[in-house]
Amino acid sequence: MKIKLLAFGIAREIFGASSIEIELPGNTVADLKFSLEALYPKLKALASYLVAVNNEYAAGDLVLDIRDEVAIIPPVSGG
Amino acid sequence: MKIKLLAFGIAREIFGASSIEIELPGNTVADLKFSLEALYPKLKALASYLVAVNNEYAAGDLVLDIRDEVAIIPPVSGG
Amino acid sequence: MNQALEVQACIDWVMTPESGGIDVFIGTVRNATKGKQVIRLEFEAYEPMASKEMEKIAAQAFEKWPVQKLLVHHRVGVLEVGEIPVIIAVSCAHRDAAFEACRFVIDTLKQTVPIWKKEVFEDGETWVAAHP
Amino acid sequence: MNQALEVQACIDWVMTPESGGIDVFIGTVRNATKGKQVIRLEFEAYEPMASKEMEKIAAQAFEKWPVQKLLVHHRVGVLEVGEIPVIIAVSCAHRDAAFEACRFVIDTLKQTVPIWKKEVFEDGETWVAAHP
Repeated sequence: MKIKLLAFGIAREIFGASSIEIELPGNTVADLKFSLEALYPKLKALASYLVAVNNEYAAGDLVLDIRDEVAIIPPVSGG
Repeated sequence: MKIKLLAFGIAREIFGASSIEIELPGNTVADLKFSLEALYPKLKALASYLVAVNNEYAAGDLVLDIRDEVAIIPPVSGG
Repeated sequence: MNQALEVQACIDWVMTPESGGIDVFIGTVRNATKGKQVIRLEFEAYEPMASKEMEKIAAQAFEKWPVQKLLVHHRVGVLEVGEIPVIIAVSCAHRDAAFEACRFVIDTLKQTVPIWKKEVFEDGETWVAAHP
Repeated sequence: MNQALEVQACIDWVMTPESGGIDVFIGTVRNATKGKQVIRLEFEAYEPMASKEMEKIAAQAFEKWPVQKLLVHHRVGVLEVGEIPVIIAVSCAHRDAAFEACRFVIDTLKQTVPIWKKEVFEDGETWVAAHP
């Protein structure tokens, strides 16, 4: 499946864009992270990063739908 | 010795004045409290009260001087 | 101690380029105490000693935490519901120290500073904390 | 999230006749981090999710403490030294709850709300907390 991703902060800089499309072999959040890390190895150097689906933090086993709003959330640092 | 006292809050109301003079048989803060409580038994109904001498809280054994600024401090309730 | 307290001015005063966090405590006159309607509060202070005690508390806060600037103001006189009897503002490089120092100042002020508060009700008045 | 934060307006907004204590936390842009001079900060947010996360934190504070009103504002964009990226104001009947709820909100905001801060130095820039 093809998923559109929003990216912020250092993830946006790693991707070189605030939004990218990625083709996934599987359909879970864990599959997405696996594919992303293969394409963008710099993600693995981050302290951590999370995936948000429809404005909620998502666990690895969440199944993605093509209509979901998916975002990559590098370590937050507000305040 | 004769001591002039400043009084605040409920102590002022108990004395009926913001400043009174009192004749002491002794010369310590404890002597002052003993004499005051005899004259103004309502002081004993307070949760507590302290004596300040020259703007500092004073212990019972402090010896008073006629030139000291002495004040009766009922339970504080600022804030 | 007779002038209204301007919150913004207090914050401007404590802010420094080295500050990362400012904690501000604002005491306000509440319309009720223990379920009873309060009409107004009347504050009285032994002013020279109150100033001295507030300076001591500030000095202790500077000793205990890396405080940059600290302000504490307390009013006297008649205050209506919604008015501000006390304001404390503390600036620090980091927020934990600001929160802790600010709370220490108000907690200690309420224990040691010679200021007295009379609650005035429809049907009477009470010196707060006077009796057990 | 683009407008400057007016401290006085925030305090006026949380104050109620039932309030006895208001705690306000003001984050300010510090001129240095780990001894290195900071020129400015750049904040970026995933705005719809950030709003949602801030609402969740507020809801948790209302559950945990008897909060009367609570306000949390966070800015995005470029902020210079001395500007205010974040302000939290909490009103309660009693001060302990106000302090605790306010500290909970800023502590949790820093852990969960999707907002990112870039520190800009003379000789480079860093996304705060990005790397171990």
